[in-house]
Amino acid sequence: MENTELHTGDKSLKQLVEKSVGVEIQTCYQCGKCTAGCPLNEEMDLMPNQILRMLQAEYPGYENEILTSTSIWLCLACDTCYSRCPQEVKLPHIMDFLRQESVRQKLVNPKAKNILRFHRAFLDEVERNGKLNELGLTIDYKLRSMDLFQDLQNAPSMLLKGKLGLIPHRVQNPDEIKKLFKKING
Amino acid sequence: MAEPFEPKIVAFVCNWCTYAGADLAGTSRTKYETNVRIIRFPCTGRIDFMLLIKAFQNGADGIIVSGCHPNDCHYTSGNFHARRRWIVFKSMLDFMGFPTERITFSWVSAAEGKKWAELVNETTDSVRALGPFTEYKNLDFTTFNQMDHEAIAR
Amino acid sequence: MRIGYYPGCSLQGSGKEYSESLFAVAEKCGIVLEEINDWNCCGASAAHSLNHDLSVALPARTLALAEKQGLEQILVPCAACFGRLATAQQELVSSEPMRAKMSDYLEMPVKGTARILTVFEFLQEHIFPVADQYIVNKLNHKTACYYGCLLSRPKDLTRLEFPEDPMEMDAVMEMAGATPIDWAFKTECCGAGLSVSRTDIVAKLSAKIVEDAVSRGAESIVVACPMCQMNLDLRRKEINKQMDKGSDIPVMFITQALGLSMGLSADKLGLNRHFVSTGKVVSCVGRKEV
Amino acid sequence: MQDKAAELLKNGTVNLLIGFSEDLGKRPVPCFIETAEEANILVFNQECKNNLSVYLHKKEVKDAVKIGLVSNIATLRSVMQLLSENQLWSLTITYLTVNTAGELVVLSSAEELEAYVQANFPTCRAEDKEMLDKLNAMTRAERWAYWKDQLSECVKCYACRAVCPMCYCTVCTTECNQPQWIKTSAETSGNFEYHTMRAMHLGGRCINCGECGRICPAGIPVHLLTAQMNLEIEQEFGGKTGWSLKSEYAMNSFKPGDKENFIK
Amino acid sequence: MARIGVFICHCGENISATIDVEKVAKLAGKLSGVAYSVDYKYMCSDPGQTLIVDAIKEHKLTGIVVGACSPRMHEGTFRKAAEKAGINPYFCEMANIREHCSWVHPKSDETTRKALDIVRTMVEKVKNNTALFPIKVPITKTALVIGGGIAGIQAALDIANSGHQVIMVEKTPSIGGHMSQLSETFPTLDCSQCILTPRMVEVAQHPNITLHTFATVESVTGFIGNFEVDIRLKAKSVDFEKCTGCGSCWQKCPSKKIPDEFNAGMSFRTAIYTPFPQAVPNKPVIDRANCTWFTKGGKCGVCAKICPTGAIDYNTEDTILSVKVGSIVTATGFDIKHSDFFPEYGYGKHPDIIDGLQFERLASASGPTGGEIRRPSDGKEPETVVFLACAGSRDKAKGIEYCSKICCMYTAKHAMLYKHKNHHGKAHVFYMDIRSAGKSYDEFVRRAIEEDDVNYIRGRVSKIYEKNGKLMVVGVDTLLGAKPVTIEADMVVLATAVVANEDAESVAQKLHISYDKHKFFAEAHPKLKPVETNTAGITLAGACQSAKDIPETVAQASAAAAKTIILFSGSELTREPVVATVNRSAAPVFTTCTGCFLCQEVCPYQAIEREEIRDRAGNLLMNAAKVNAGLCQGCGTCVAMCRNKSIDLQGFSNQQMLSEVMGLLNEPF
Repeated sequence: MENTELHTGDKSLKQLVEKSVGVEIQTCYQCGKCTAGCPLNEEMDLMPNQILRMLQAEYPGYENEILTSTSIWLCLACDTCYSRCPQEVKLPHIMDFLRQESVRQKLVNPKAKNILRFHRAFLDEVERNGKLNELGLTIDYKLRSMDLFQDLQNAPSMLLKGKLGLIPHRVQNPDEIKKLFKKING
Repeated sequence: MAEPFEPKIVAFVCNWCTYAGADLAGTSRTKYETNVRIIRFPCTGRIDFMLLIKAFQNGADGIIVSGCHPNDCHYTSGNFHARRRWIVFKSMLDFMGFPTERITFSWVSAAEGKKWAELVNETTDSVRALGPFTEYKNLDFTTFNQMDHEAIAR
Repeated sequence: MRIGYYPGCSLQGSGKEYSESLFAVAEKCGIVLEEINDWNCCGASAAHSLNHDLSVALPARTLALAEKQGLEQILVPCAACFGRLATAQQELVSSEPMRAKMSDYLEMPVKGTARILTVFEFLQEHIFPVADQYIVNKLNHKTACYYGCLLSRPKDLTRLEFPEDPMEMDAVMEMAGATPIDWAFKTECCGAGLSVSRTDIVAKLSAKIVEDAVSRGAESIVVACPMCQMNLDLRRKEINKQMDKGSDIPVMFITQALGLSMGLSADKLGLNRHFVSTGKVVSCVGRKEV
Repeated sequence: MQDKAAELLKNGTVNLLIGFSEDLGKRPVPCFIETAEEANILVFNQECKNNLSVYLHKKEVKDAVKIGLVSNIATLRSVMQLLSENQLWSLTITYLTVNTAGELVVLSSAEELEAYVQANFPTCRAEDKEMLDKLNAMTRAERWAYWKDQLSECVKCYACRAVCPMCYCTVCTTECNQPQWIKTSAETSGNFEYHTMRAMHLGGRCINCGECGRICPAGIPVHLLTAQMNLEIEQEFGGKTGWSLKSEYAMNSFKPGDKENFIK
Repeated sequence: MARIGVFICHCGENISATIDVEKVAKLAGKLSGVAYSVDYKYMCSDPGQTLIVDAIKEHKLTGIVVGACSPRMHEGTFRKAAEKAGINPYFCEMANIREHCSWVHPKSDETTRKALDIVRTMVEKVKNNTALFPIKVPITKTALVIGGGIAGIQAALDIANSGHQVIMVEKTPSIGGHMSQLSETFPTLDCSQCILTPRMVEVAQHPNITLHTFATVESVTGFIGNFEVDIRLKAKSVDFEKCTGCGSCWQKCPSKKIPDEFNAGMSFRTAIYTPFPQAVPNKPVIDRANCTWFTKGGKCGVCAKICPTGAIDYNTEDTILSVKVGSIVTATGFDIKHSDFFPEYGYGKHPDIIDGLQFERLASASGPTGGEIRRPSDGKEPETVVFLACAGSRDKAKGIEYCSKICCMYTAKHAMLYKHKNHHGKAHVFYMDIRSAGKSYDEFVRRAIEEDDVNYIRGRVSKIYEKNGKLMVVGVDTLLGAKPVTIEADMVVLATAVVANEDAESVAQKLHISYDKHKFFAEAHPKLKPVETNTAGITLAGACQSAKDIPETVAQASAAAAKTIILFSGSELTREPVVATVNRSAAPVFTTCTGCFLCQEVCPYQAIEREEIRDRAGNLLMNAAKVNAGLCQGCGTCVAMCRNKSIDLQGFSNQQMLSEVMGLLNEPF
């Protein structure tokens, strides 16, 4: 991963974010507009502006707190915060980075595991076929998350409505995609 | 019985910032090297590069050029024009192989008496280390060969 | 001018009716869409959540293929796919190193210069000019045009004039004879990204949207994003639980609505694929002014 | 070209035409033509290197008012620079040149001139570039030695000044004697100050025609000094000499963000 | 042959303690051109000065060098002495051997040698000095005040009361500016119009003030003391001589649906109108863009029929009035950034989301609601009002990056006024920081919070939308751990940003004054010349320079007036003769200037002009640069620019500077 070589140990999380995402964390002046507009603010354990504030502070203790938060996983990258930010801080990109960082440091919050599982299942599906097959994905995900019945009841009706194909779509040469994944994941 | 080399340093300064800064150094009795001689200009924008050459030609070993910090110019933009002139002049001399480290450019405000003293000391030290500016003085002897030199010496 | 077409995965699955209706409308207006050969998944939120390079590489492959195919413009109807492709494109165009890196990953050159059309731009540029000669019905009813996030933001990608209060879909619906309402949740996020993994949250978010639309007298919600559609349609049971009194307001794709006004048949437009019946809207075809 | 020149002279568009004529096997030399009949002595070829614009400052030429100027691109470029410096205002000039395709081009207005020059803008001459790189690769001491050696040959004949279209000052600094800025005698130190002064005055104005270097009887590549200055200035502040009709002189403008890493 | 006198001062012990002053004086006496040299305990003392005066007379000295303190200290003193002795004061130079030598070096030969060097340098300079005479510029003792807001009014009155003539130009039909639109003013809550209107009347009636309303500045030429200004008097279509201001015309005018600028668009006015009841002058003009007579080609004409004095004249045209003035006070004021640029606040679509100026009108007794706070949409009394500070300010993404300075205060005032008028209402304020630095300003804000129970919420608002007749204000409380809060409001007031007038740029260009990237006019020096511009004779007053509140504006206006009065205090403007000059000589040379005018660009003061030199027959011989001594400030940047030394700087001439360098480095002994 491109981000890994950035980890020369002593760098603070803030510096890492700034280097790899190319945003100036210091430009945030804590008006809180991002939080105010965030569709998920009620669900989050750390508010977007708090995350920025903690990054600004550069206390090692905070960094753990950020990377173990559920907020970073709840962020939907809907860009509401960014499009309204008076200082044009690219929060969604920062969140992306924090997610990847949290995975890398194995700090993913248990409550967020399902979200991570879903993403993984999704990518595996893509890695397998180059395209996504919702049925495959749902089943795969269900197996990972071990809650087999939520949603599966939808599957039959979806099948009926022709929304789930049983025969998975594929790119002509799935190995090409596999190779791509291998290259990128090193 | 040669006494240690003491460089001659000429300072071209603007009236409003650096000259006043040097005054402040005086009123606050900040001690510094005696090697520097100040020439006062209304503004760094007035400082003609020819004067620097003339100074070297007449035996200066080092030169300080100093004025107001950017945006503080008494005439709003004189120092900006000066800065551009120095950029070009310096690279020009550089290209001709001139030892540009003998010229120190600086901003010293009317409040920076201390900075002025330090500037003078640093410059004096560095020029002292460089030794007398013989390269320039020797220019005119290029037509003679070493023997003639000795001849002249005798 | 040739128009490339990138369906994306969901338009082959849960969003089938979107592509069906899109093609139906295009065909009616005599427009040919050229699918990109051997396109692949854009990686969606999973990729950019877990691996930045991957989130660029996957769309980059599709873009490279499009270039190979000599397509100078590509229609990407799915909002999510559009977001990913456009973002990747931005990175490719703005950074030579990134282009080099990707060409190396993909083992084929990629410039990322093709123009990527949103479904709105497609409708405006290719359907609008010819539409009125095909529109036969008036969909006389109040409708709430729901844009969601990825088609409105960020402005520099979606190129909307008023990202906080877009009017592109409203214009289409007016053309189709419906009356778009002015409402507050046009561009709020429905949470589709978490549709499967955190259905609870998604229901809450979607509920707010449906509630506002209904409370302002909307009889249908029109969308241009398969995620939104699936959420508001498939998840309606959960959504209704979140509202004091549930609603059976149908959620249609903009292309389906347009198709109806062009007199195309309900099943050609895939209207039967919905979980919440679209009968209401179908029935208001040609109804008197509201 | 001969016909065109004759025509211009005949119909009175031009009173005096400055061009090149054959000089028995040697490089073509400048010539001044006042009647259509003489037009047949005109030549124009690769060997016509002289920058004839320098003559535009001469009184005799100024008196003729309506001038025809046979020009290579360098000449045109220097005219551009001169116009941007509010010179030549009393003249109406018709330019005769030959484009890369080998066709005769006649430019009769400043606007046409600007368009043509910008379309055919020359790059730094290869041989100069080569020489500059060589010098810049040297150590400072080596450069010092190089120029010391070169400038010691200068006899202050001021040919470089005479041939330069940009040196149009009625009184040059070298002639100012109150105070005497430049030593009149030709010692190397005086030569050094003269050439530094010259380069400083021409940097950002010189159009790199190389005439000064070509003309120097002592064979000193003085044109390299201005060429180098131009490169530096162009890199540092942008703007091209002889590119536009309005003044873009780098030395009388500034940006608040100009570099100052060299200032203490 | 120069006969220079050298006078070395001991300055008590200050110099003599470290410098062998006798030696310096002795050696200085040996320098070529030095006819007399002496040292003395206190040169600046009366006996010291007498010593100098006598020496000059006795030894027929042509110039003097005083080796003492910094010229910044006593140059003036000794120049006067020289003058007293009958030589031109500019033949006196100071050798700074105290600040630059005795005070900064230990007692040593080296220090003494340096002192001698300094003296010698100045001797060399003074040898090359020339007689200079202060520059006299005649002054037209009339001031032009551009803008009739409180800044212009204050400046005009101050200047006029000092006995000088003032011409005031105001672009709208009445003076008064933004202040006349305000309800009450912070921090005292006294009624804006009550304190302003008397001043407006005073302006109108002042014998020394000529008022031109409905007029703009067309062009400005000349320089300090001698400006020539063209003023465009816009066609009023009403003859003010005849008009009595009875008002029957605007009562009868049929086009009544024109948004009223004075009420910030919350009410309507007629096509023939006075902006507001207390307008000065209180006579109407016709707004031709909206008048049926002009739009529908000669239809209507009611006002002409109705006018008892026959003052209406549809055929009047713009006229240009040329005036000569000595100084110009720029008081063109500001504008506010209207709320329609804020997407997330509905692009200003909702009638009950208003800006600060609109609220002022709502709260004003002369406003559309007679001072009752009623919301525009349905005229109901709002029960909950939300005020948004920084609505556009400090928002580089959509608004402007700077702080508008006055919003914190007027928002507190608005909240207070609302509470005073609607006791049961609730007022909330969303803010980022409270900036209330000013005399009893913070107390004012505290009062709003403590006494009037205004709820201050620290955080920004992300979105405002309408839901069942309520405005949902979606914000956050960052002091509650970033808790999202949504307030159901009946009215929202945006403290929109203060911005420069849209015509600011063109005004600046007409006046040749510089402006910053936000189009606010630039002062000559941020600290020491906050009122002057870098064009001598033009001063700034009020918000045209940057966002300001009333006290600041008035203070600056008086300062600008003071600058003007100082300028007018003498019959001529006397300036130090340290100015640049372009050499001139007899025909056929005329000057060595080649007329390349590359110097023009570097002059910060537009002091370099183009002179056309012609022969008797009037044929243009050459163009040459010419320095306008009235504008030149003597920085000398042009001198260093000039390739062939055709421009020189008096007092710091090439000859002088070079002689200094030579003299400094060539030690005779």
